[in-house]
Amino acid sequence: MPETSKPEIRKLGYGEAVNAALHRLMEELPETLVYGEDVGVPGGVFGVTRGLRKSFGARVFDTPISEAAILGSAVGAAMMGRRPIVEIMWADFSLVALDQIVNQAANVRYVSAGRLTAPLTIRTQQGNAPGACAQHSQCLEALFLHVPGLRVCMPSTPQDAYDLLVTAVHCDDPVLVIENRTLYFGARQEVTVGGPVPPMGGVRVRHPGSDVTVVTWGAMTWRAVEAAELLAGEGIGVEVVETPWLNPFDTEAVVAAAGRTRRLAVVHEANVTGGFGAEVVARVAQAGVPLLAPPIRIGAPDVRMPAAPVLAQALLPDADRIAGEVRTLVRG
Amino acid sequence: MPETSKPEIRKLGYGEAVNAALHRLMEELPETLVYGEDVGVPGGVFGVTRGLRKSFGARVFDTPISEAAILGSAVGAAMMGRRPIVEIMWADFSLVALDQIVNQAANVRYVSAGRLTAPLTIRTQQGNAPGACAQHSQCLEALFLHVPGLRVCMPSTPQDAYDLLVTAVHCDDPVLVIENRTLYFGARQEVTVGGPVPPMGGVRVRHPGSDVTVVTWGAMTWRAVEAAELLAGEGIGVEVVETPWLNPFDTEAVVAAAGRTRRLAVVHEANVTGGFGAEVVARVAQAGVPLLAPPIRIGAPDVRMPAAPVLAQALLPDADRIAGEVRTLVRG
Amino acid sequence: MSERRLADLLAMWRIRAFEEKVRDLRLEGPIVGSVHLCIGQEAIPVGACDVLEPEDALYATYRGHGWAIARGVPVEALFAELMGRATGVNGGRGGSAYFTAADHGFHGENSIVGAGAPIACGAALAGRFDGSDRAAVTVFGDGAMNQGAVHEAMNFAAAFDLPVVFVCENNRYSELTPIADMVRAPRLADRAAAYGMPGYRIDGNDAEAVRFHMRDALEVAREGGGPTLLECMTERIVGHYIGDAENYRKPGELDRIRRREPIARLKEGLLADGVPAAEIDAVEEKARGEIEAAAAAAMAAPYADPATAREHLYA
Amino acid sequence: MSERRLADLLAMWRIRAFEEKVRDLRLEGPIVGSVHLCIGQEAIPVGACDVLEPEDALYATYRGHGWAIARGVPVEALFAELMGRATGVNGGRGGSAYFTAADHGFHGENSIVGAGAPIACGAALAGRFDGSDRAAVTVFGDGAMNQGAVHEAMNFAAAFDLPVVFVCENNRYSELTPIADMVRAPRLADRAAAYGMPGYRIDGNDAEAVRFHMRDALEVAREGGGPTLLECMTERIVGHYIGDAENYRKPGELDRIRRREPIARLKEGLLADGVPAAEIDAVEEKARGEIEAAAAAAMAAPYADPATAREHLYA
Ligand SMILES: Cc1ncc(C[n+]2csc(CCOP(=O)(O)OP(=O)(O)O)c2C)c(N)n1
Ligand SMILES: Cc1ncc(C[n+]2csc(CCOP(=O)(O)OP(=O)(O)O)c2C)c(N)n1
Ligand SMILES: [Mg+2]
Ligand SMILES: [Mg+2]
Repeated sequence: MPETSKPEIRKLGYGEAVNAALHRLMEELPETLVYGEDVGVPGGVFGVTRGLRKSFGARVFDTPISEAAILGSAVGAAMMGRRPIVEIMWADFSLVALDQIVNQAANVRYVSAGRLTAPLTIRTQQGNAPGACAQHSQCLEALFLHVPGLRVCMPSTPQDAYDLLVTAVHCDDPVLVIENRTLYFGARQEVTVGGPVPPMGGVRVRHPGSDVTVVTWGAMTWRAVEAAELLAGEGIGVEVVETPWLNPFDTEAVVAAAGRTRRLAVVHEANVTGGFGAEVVARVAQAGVPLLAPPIRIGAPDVRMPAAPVLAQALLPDADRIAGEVRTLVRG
Repeated sequence: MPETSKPEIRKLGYGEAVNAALHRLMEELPETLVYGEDVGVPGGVFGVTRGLRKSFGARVFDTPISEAAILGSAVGAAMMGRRPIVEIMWADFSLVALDQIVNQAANVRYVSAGRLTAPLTIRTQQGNAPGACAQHSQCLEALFLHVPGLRVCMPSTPQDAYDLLVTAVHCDDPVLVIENRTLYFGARQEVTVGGPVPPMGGVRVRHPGSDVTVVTWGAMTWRAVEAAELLAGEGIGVEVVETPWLNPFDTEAVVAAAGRTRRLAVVHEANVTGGFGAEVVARVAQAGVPLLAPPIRIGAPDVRMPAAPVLAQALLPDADRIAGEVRTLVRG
Repeated sequence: MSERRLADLLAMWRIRAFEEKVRDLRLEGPIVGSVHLCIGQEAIPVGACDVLEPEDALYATYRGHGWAIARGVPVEALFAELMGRATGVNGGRGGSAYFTAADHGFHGENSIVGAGAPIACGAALAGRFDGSDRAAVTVFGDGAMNQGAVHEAMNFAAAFDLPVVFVCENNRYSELTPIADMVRAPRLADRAAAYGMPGYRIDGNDAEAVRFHMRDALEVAREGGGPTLLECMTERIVGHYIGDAENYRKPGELDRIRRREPIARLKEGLLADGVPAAEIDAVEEKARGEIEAAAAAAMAAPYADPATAREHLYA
Repeated sequence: MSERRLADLLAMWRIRAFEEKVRDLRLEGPIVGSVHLCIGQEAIPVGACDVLEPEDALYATYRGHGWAIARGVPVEALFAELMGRATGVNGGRGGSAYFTAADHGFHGENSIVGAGAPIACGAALAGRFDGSDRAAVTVFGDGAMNQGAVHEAMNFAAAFDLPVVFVCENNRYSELTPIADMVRAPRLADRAAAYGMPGYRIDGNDAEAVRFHMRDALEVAREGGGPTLLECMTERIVGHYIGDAENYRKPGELDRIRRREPIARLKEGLLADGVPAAEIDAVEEKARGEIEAAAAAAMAAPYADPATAREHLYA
């Protein structure tokens, strides 16, 4: 990581933290570009790229509704020494052009034996928000996590929204930063900006506890913490371990945590089958951690996401459901 | 399943069995259509659709190199009462148009609450063959297996190539049939054609044994059987359980098998992280099967696939590597 | 003549009153989530659907409320869908951006830009084999013209002479970005030539013009002449979605749009032709009455039952 | 004048001799897997690469051996790549369909139809910011014109005036299917108009014609005039891939192709201009000698080391 500006503490929401990171990156890395649909003049449909066009001119621009062109051009520009930061407005839309991520970006370094690289960052956001339809609600991290050659992270706090993006853009490989639109306008928090950021990887213990380990990521982190708080009142100690980096994944920390509490639940918003929760459970199982009870996975059931909030709520994990399943895991 | 023609036994290779199933389906279901790139007049780049155009005329046709149009039109035709059987020449190419499978086909029934359906069948093939490049070698089943609303199978024998396709096309939901091109020209075997076919789901025990259960699918089935034969010579009994249907997945049979041998290895050609092996391990762990040793997963390591056979061989699971890892699992 | 125009006026008012009510309900709470209104664009669905046959298939976008209404989907069921009621066209599963009502020849909205175009090709293809005389219509915006799937669909339809009408609602913006900045050749209808199919840029704020071109395109299509692209010039009077601050508007832009918008224009024309103002105003009143009643009925319906949320994934 | 044509002849022979040797090695065993030869299409890379600058970026397809050679990538390293040797341009990781050699301005083959087009746009975009005068060239077949990514790339390049030359090698077949059956308007160059960019259908079997149009397109591009589409008419004399039974050929088709193919045509022209037959034949001999030596050297190199197979996934 090159020289950084002086650290400073600011009160920022999640979306503002992303914006602050983008401003910093555009300043400290002249090879960065920011583009995507509506990210330039309008400043993004969630306002996250606001002000960048004004400050950085032609390095920030709007594109046609052409995800293959956005992603493909980012691969090409990255191969040529730029560091594009492109936005795919919803993770669901990446599916119209997944080829450029999987068959193109992820292959560049490996197939050229390191002679070419593709240091692009793809910012997107995902998940359900009340009223969103099935085509705007998916959590697709598991798809990307099966692709060697990509890095993937999912920040859940303003600080991580800032730090992870800085790390991602400095990374010399393609990185997918999956944000969550329900967090963009959350409460402002103190965020250290401008200084060095933590290295890629690692976990965040969001709630202490010694009876059970809950591994989670993304916006679900805060549902899990709520559940932990509920259960704390009942005398059940839930350790909530957030893994903001999913690739690289800190298997060691997760295995150690499960080994300490000897109970494991994995929580994610994505539907369970084939979700990354399976990978976490498999790694813990493979590590031979002696558990007191079989591990569980909590996620959306294997259905599509209905638009009606009353239906979606019946499917998405919330604090009550998490607490209920974790309680059963601990108490039997 | 409607009335079928009289069963008959024929000696068929895997590709020929697919062809026989297509002929049967075109005959018994007038609403079927077969199309895709080069599948009509040329009869397919692997010859699998040979003769269909001649026999069924306009119901079989070649298309532009437009995967979104192929898949999207299949969704539309299926919504309108046709039963399209479309080919995506390589699973890797589905990534240019995954939207039509995930955001479109998979949603039709659920979002319309059953008023519309999308009974299309997507035939594709995948995996590495000697010399194939990174863009023609991927095993992508895990991506599709994370998508509620799709059915997915991977036949490994001429009989299953026939049976599974018949079941897929009769199914009223979108089904992905993932074939394997290294099997197309394998030895001819006796195949029962024309009669009723087994229902969707289930497992095939390909090798008996009581020391360890190996769960596998696709072409890897035969590497696992080779390994089982090797280990049988050493006194290690390996039960090879193939799961040709991955959605629906016969969890019960797999859990029961793992419970019998109390050791589990999952073998697939796809890279390990985020592969469907994780799901299998997670389901067995979650079922609380008391294993004598931690379960293992055998697959390609998390890298891209190099073209040079000498490099690819170092990555792909083969009988020796499977036998080695399973031996260690059993003997410690 | 003025009878048809009064009918058009009523059809357009129905859509506009619906959309205005939807906006209120969205701002007041009963509707949640992202909603894209078609206020200002009503003449296109009204003109086009008038000449569709029941067996024709129609594929719209998230901005498709007007198309559903023009196709005859009961507005009560649409309101119910928007409010997550069991009586919604999709029982609450679709929401604003993903209506379907196949029993009314409305094969659905789609909230992936461009994705409906290849699907419409399939519906047209099916018509080749099922003995119907079906044509398929796919609707999308100006921005969608830059999406790969639309390109593939146009070539597919043209190469195979499929009876598809590609309706591009050019409202000059793709979300918040002017289409003029995203293409070099701003007359999108001219792209049809690339596929060897006819393309027309037409007045999308005139239901009669849309009706003529749609009828013509459908006739050609049904006779085996293949697809047509209709670029319908229009403008939305509202934001891209409810809540859009519309910072991208130039000074005076909305005033100009309001002068040209289809309902104002049609009313003016009717007045000029001597139709009494009271008669014209009664049309609006009638539509608003229907819409209010439908909204109230929808609101009284029970919510979708959460216990059913897992049903209908597979056969 | 005949000097340049003799140089073209040598450059074309180098490609053809390479491809013929590759075919032999594929049939004999040292090369495995799917291989797509460009025999018959040599004039396009030879004419085009002659006017490229070192900093220009070139993106080809699986049928890209000729482009790599014309760009100056050492043939020994290409043979080595095809035979999985450590000395291959990609150390054996790319294979026939996925060569890259960035140090020679060859940014790679691609075996996903159409995928190189948006990538080339990115290389051109990068040139806006790195102070270079870079243009980017993307090569693809007639069939690729129906792929969404190519459409998106053409619009992207045109909308942003990017210095990209889109080279369509129209060899009349997409794999085994005639392009004429897959489009309604068979002059693919005309599609350029859809994007507001110039498009030319040119003689792709004449290196001089390709050179002229490429130079012109590059000049316009570097002056900020944006992209050009060049539809280069050509034909392959061989199958789509080694092993293709070519059942789709019409009677006499290959004879006709052989009469028009670029090397035969150029030889004829040189003879007619009085260049001695011996001098012409010597060119072939020289090329074949080089190629044989390179193949032998490649064959003598060590295989890629399996112990390295996991390297270079991440930084
Ligand atoms: C593939 C895809 N990319 C991006 C989006 C986000 N998005 C939704 S509407 C829209 C603008 C569409 O503009 P246009 O096609 O002109 O239609 P309009 O909204 O103006 O009717 C965009 C970019 C999407 N839904 N799907
Ligand atoms: C997205 C995608 N679809 C299909 C294929 C399979 N495929 C490989 S080459 C080819 C034909 C391409 O034809 P054309 O573009 O004319 O190029 P040519 O081979 O004639 O040079 C096809 C369909 C692919 N590689 N990628
Ligand atoms: Mg628009
Ligand atoms: Mg071709």
